[in-house]
Amino acid sequence: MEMKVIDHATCTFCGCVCDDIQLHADETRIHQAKKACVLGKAWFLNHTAERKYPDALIDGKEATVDEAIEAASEYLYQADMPLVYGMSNTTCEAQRQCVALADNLGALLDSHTSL
Amino acid sequence: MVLVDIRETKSVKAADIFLQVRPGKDFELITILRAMIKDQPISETQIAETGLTMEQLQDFVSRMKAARFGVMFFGMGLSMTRGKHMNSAALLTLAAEMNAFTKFVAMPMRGHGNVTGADVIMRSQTGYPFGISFNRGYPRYNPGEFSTVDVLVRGDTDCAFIIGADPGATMPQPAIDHLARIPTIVLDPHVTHTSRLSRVHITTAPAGISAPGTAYRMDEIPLPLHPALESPYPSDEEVVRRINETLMKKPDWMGERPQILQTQI
Amino acid sequence: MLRITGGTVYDPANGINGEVRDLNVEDGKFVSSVTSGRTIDATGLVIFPGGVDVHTHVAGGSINFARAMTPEDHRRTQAFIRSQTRRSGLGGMAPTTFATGYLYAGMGFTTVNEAAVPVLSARHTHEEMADIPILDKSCLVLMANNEIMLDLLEAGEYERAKHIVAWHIWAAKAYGVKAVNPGGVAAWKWGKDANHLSDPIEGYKNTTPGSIVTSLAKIVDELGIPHPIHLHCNNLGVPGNISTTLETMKHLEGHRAHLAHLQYHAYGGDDWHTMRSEAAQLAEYFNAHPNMTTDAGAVLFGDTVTITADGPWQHLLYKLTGRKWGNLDVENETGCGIVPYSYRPSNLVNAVQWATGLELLLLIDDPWRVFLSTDHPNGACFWRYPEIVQLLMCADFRKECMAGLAPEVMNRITLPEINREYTLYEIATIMSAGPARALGLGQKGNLGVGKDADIVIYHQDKDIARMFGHPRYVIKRGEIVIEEGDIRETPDGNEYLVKPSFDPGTDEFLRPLFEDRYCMSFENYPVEIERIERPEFQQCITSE
Amino acid sequence: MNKIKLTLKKPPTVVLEAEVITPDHLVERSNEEIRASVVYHGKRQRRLDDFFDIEGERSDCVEIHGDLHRVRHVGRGMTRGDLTVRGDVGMHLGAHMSGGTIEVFGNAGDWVGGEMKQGRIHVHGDVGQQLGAAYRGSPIGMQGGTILIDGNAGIEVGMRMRRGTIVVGGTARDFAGLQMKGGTIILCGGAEIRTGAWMQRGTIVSLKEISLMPTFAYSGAYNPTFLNVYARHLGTLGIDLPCAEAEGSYKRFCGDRAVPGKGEILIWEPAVS
Repeated sequence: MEMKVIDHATCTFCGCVCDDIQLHADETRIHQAKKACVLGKAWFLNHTAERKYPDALIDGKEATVDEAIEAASEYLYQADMPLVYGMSNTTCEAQRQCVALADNLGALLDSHTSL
Repeated sequence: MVLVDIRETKSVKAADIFLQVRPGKDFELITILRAMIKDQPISETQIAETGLTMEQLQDFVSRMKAARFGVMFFGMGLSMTRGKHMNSAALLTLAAEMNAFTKFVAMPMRGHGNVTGADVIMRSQTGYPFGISFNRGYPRYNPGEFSTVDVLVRGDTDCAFIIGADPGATMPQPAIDHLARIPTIVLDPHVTHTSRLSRVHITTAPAGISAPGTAYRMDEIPLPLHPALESPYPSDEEVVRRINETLMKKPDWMGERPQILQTQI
Repeated sequence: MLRITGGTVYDPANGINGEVRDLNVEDGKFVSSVTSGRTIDATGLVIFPGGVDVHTHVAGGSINFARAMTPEDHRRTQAFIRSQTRRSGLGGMAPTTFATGYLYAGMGFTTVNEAAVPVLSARHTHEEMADIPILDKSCLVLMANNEIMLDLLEAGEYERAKHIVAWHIWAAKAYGVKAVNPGGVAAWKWGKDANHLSDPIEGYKNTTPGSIVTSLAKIVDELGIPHPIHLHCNNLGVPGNISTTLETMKHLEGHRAHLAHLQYHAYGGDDWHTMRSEAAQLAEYFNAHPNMTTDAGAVLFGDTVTITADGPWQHLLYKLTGRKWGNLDVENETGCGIVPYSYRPSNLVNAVQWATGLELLLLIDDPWRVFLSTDHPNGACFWRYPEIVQLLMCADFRKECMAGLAPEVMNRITLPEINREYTLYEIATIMSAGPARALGLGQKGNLGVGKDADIVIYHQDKDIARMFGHPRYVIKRGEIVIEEGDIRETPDGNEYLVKPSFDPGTDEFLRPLFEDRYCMSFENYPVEIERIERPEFQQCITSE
Repeated sequence: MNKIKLTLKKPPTVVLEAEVITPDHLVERSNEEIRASVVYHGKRQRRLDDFFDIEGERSDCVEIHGDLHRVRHVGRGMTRGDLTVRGDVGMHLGAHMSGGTIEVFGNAGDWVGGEMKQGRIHVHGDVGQQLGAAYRGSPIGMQGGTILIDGNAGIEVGMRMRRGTIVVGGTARDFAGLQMKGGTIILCGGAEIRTGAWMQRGTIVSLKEISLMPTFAYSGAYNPTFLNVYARHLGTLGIDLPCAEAEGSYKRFCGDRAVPGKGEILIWEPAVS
C-alpha cells in the first residue's frame, strides 16, 4: 500500500512541540512517527481518521453537526454567565475563535494555566 | 545541569548535581537562595528544614553566579503543590534577581499541547493570560475569582463551553458536579468524561493529526502543523467559527453601555 | 463616495500649505471629482493626511510580555467595550491588539511600522498585526546579529550575504531590515568607547559594528528595499554615546539610512552624573548629511513600560532607578527584559532625555527627515503624541514644562535657547508625509489624486494637545472610522510586504547551517504567505 | 434615624455584581432611583429591585438582609456612611474603600478590603483569601484603615499592604503578610505556614506560636512600647492584646532576608506562672 510521508510534522502532545517528526501514513492511520519520543509516537499512532464516534451528541443522542451547533449556540446565548474553558489541545486558530466567542458572549474565559 | 526534585527521578541520570528537597519546601528553598545570592546570613539549621546542607547551597549559588547564561526550567511539581502560583513566582523572582550577576531566565515546562498558544492569544487580545471575565463588556482579570475550578466549585456559571480539555476527568468532584448540573458543551476528538455529562458534544478533528493550524512551543515560538490524515470530522476552528456566526445573527444581548469606559470596575 | 468641502488642507507631499481645497474619494482613493455620496462640510476645519508611525512596537513577543506584566495598568486604563461589530480591548502602557487600532485611529494615525521582528517568532507578530483593526501595517526583520550573515561578512562573501538578507526579509514576510545594536549584543561595553565601531566583535577577527552597518546599508540599497536600513545604533542610552552615533553616521555615508529613536543616542558626559544632551552637535552633522532620516524617540514624563531583549539596557534602568530586579511583578512570566518605568522631571537623567528628544525635533531643520515617535512604549506610549505636538508648536508651553525641571538640568540642555515653533504644515510633515516617504509608501501621507484616502479632520483649537488628541473625523481608505471620538467602523488594514529577489539556491545554502544552529525545522522557519491575511506588495526600487 | 434597608428577595443564580450598594451611591438617590440602579447578574444588566426589596432613600446608613454570598463589590470604593450586612456576603467587600464602616454579621468572601485606603471593616464570621490584599500585579495592597475579623481568614492576608491594621481573631492560612511593606497584622489564633514571606517592612504579631520562614532571624524578646498604644486602641474595638511584662513577652524575628527586608514578626510568649 502506498504510504504518504510527511516531513517536519509538528507534534502537539506536550509543550516541546517538536517539529521534525516524519510521519508515514495511509488513508486512515499513521503507521510510523520517526524521531518522535515515546509520548509523541503514542500520540500520533493512537489517532485515526476512522469514524469512531458519532458526529455529535445532544443529550446523549446522536445528532448532526448542524443541530449540535444550533443547540450549543442557543445554550450559550441564553446563559447569564457562560464559561469558555480549555483550549489546550487545539490550534491557535481555534483559540482565536474561542477568545472571540467569549468576548462576544460576555463570558468567562480561562485555560488550563489557571488549574 | 542541576536537578531539584523531591525524589530521584529518571532525569537524575542526566543531571550533574541532584538536590533532593523535602516535599513542600520548594518555596522555602528558593527563598533561601534569594537571600544567599545577596550574601544575607542564613544559618545551617535554617537550611536544614529543606533537606539540604549549607555546603550544597553555597556550591549551587556559586555555580549559578558563575554561569554565563542560566536557565531555570520548572514544572507542575512546583506550580501545583501547596503555595501554587507563589512557588512559580519565587522561581521567577530568583531568576530575575540573578540578572544582577549574569544572564538568567526561567521557563515553565508546560504540558497540555498548545496551552502556551492560548496564553499568548489571550494576552494579545485581552491583555491577560487567563482567568478573564468579559461580563462587563471588556476583559477583567482575577485568578481565584474568574478561574475555572473556583467558578465551578462556587457555581458561578450557568453554561460551560469546553474545548481541548477534559475537566470531567481532572477536576475536583464539586466542579464536575456543577458541570453536570448546567448545560455543558464539549468539542473534542473523543467522547470524553466531560462529553458524557454534557448536553452537547461535537466530535472534532485532532489538532496536528488531521486539523491544520499553528501551535506554540513553550518558549512562545509558533510552529505550523502538518496534518497527515483527513478527518471525517470538522476542525475545532470551523465549529467555533460557525457557533460565532450563529450567535452573531441573534439580537445583541448587551444593554446600553458607553463605547469607552474611563474608570473600570 | 465621499466629498469633503471647504477644509483648510495641509498636504506637504503636494506642497499644499493651509489652502482651502475640496477632497473627493471613491473606492478608498482620492479622485478628482465624485457624482454622489456623503458630503462632509469641513469649513473651518483643518485637514491632514492620516498619520504614519515609522517606529513603534505594537505586535509580537516583547510587547505581549509587557501586556502580561502589567495587569495593574490594564485595570486603571480606559476600556473599550465590545459591540456586535467590534471587539473589546484595553488601552494603557501596552494596549491590546484591538485597542491599539482604536487608539492610533483615535488620534488620526492610519499606518504603523512595527520596528522589530525576529524571524523565529514572525508568525506571532503577523498574527497580532492581523488583529489590529483599521491600521495598515508593515514590519522590519531583525538582521544585524544574525550569525550566518556575520560569518559571511567575516569571510568577505558580500554577495551571498545580500541573498541571505533578501531571503530573511521574505521568510519573515517583512517590509524591510532593522539592525539593533549591530554585532554588539555580546560586545557591549560600559560607558564611552570611542573605538567601539571599529573594534572587531567577539568571536570575529575582521567584522566590526561599523562594517556591519556599512554592509547592511549597502545591501538594503542594492536590493532596492523601499525603506532604507532601519538602524538602532550601538550604545543606546549611555552617557557619551554621541561619539558612537556620529561614527555610525560616518559609516553610513553614501547610503540611505533611517536612524531609529535618535534621542537615546545623543548624550554627552562620562557617566550618569555628568550626562548632558548633545542633540545640537548631532543635529548639526545630521543637517549636513541628507542621506539620513530619523525619528525622535522622544520621552514624556510619566509611566510606561520599557521593553527590550538585551541585558545592557536592563542594566541602564537598574542604574537609573536603583530598582532591584526583585521588584519586578511576581505575576510576570519571564522575569526580565521588561521593566515598568516612570520618567520623572525631578530625575536628572530623565529630564535630559526629555529635553534631548525635543531638541532633536527642533534643531533638525528639515521636517522631511525627522519624525514623531516615542519608540512606543519605551519613551512614552504612542497615544501621547498629541502632547509632543503641543510641545513643538508652543514655545511658551515648553518653557512652562521646563520650569518643573531640576535647575541643574539647565546647563546640560539647549532647549531653553530654542524658540522655534512648528507650523501645522511642519507637523503634517513629521507626522505623516515624511514618515510615509521614508517608508517608501507613496500612497500614504499624501492627499493627491490616486493616493489612499486616509484623512484626519481636526477642529481648530488653541489647546493643541486636545486638537490632535480628538480629531473631528478620521477616514481610512475612504471610510469614516472615527467621528467625534466615537469609533464608527473598524475595517481591517493591509500589511505591506516586499519580495526582493534572491538566488534560488539560498535555501540549499542555508539549510545545513540552519539545521546546525536552530531548534526548529528549516522548512517550518519561513512564514507562509497564506498566513498574511491582507498582503499588499510594494515594488523594490530598480536602479537606473 | 433615616436608614435604607435592602432585603434579598430573589437569590441570584450566578454572580451578582452590585457596586451600587454603597452609601455614596444610595445617599443621593430617591427610593425609585435606588430601585432602578443597575446591577449585573452575570453579564445581564438588571435593576437592583429585581433582587432586593428596598425601603428608605437618601441615607448613608444602609442595612442589607439575606444570604449575599453571590453578591460582589458591596461597599466598593465607599467614602462615608455605615453599611451593615446581616448574612453572608460575597467577594470584594469594601475593596478600594476610603471611609465609612462596614459590619458583617456572617461570613465574607475573598478580597475583603482589597486595596482599601481608609475606613473600618468588621466581619463577625470567617473571610476568604486575600484579606486587605493587593489585586494581581498591583504593587500595593491595603494602604490604611482597620479590618477586624472575628473568625478565620484564608491565604495571603494583607498581601503587599503598606499601612493600616488587620486583626484576625481566628487562624490565618498560608502567606499571611506576604510581601508586606508596612502596617500591622495581628493574628490572635496564629497562622499556618509561610507567615511574613518576602516582607519588606511592617509588623506581624501572633498570639500563638507559628512556624516561620527559614529566612527570618531571631533578635531577642521584648515588650515593645508601641504595643501599649496599640493595645489601648484595639481595646476600644473589643480586642485584647497582651502587652504587660508580667504576662509575658514577645519573641522578635526579623526578615525576610530574601528581599532583604526589615519586617518584624512578634510572637507572644506568656510568662511561666
